[in-house]
Amino acid sequence: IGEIQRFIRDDGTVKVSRSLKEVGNKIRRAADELTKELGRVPTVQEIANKLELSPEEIIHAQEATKKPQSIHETVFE
Amino acid sequence: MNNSMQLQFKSISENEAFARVSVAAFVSQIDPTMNEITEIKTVVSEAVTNAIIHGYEEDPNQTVFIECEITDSTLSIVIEDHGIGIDNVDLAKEPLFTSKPELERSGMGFTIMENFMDKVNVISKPGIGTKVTLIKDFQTSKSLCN
Amino acid sequence: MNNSMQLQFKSISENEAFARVSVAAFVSQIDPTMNEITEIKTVVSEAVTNAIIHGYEEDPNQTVFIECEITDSTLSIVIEDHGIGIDNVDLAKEPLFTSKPELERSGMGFTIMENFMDKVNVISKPGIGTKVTLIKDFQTSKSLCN
Ligand SMILES: Nc1ncnc2c1ncn2[C@@H]1O[C@H](COP(=O)(O)OP(=O)(O)O)[C@@H](O)[C@H]1O
Ligand SMILES: Nc1ncnc2c1ncn2[C@@H]1O[C@H](COP(=O)(O)OP(=O)(O)O)[C@@H](O)[C@H]1O
Ligand SMILES: [Mg+2]
Ligand SMILES: [Mg+2]
Repeated sequence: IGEIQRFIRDDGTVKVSRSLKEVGNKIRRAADELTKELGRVPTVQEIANKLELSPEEIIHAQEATKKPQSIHETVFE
Repeated sequence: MNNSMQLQFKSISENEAFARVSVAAFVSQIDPTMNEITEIKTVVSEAVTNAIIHGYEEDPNQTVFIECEITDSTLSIVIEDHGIGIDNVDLAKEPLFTSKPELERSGMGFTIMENFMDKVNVISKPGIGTKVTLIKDFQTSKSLCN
Repeated sequence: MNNSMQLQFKSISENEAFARVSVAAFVSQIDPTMNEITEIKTVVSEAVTNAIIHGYEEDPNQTVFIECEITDSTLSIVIEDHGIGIDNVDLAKEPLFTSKPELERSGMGFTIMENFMDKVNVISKPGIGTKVTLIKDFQTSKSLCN
């Protein structure tokens, strides 16, 4: 439950879609930092450790910012 | 809106986070608030942990079943195991009651479910298993907030 | 590590995101990189979209089935529909081949699956349905990276 509570944003009426997007942005920043630090693509677990969330929560939040709209976006961006 | 999904997985505690996020991802479709999604995750956590720890006594070869349905603005989540079952459901639901104090269980699982959901229904038979149905009307919760 | 889960849901396109998150959350247990997770999400998206759009021609009353298994470091994902099936699988797998150019499909779904996974197996019968099995060995991909 501690982990879940850390996941709650300040205001309870914030829509998940928006709130997850904020976490999603943190994930992107953490991923960039770790990539520089480690010299390679980080694992989901490494990002989870940095943000004190479970890997599963990382996946859920990441979805909000990175929705592959089209195949081209996913593959070629 | 009408939608449904079913999920089943091995009764290992690593799957609790997976189950919680899966249900949350499904429920995201009704555009809940962050509080609502946190509550859903919490109740799924509690019920799935109960199935794994109590129902199956951590036997990794058993299976936990989840069914989610959204009908208009009503969400129902069913968590089911074919485990040891509960002798006395009323007693089990009492705040602070736990049959496994040695595991530092808090005995608050059912209390949390009843707090966060509109309706909690537990059907259980010793030796057969346990079926927990959790219902929440998102229309109601929304109009109450405004 | 040994784990498995099964998932089924209505063939409506809203469920594609849910399926992708569920599978990715399950796969996160084998400690993938962020890139590997993105690839998994993409292939699940492609296969589920195919089942909904092609297999069921967007009939919302049909069901899509997913099965995931982790054995040691090997992941297998099966996506199945009981829809119209594919006449000529080899042709369907050709890059840029699509039977629905009017939907602005790119015809790259199978090609992407084959690119991101170690093995793609398609079994299909017209009028019966389609079963796509996707396999990836995470051990291999890790040792190749280092
Ligand atoms: N799925 C289940 N199978 C068997 N027994 C259960 C199940 N769920 C709950 N119980 C029983 O109900 C009791 C109370 O559950 P709960 O309120 O979650 O508290 P706790 O899990 O902390 O013990 C448990 O200690 C257990 O005896
Ligand atoms: N589950 C399915 N059921 C029926 N036909 C399918 C299925 N999946 C793929 N197909 C056929 O294979 C073709 C190629 O699929 P794909 O490579 O994903 O391209 P696209 O989806 O862009 O058409 C589709 O156009 C369709 O004719
Ligand atoms: Mg409990
Ligand atoms: Mg396709």
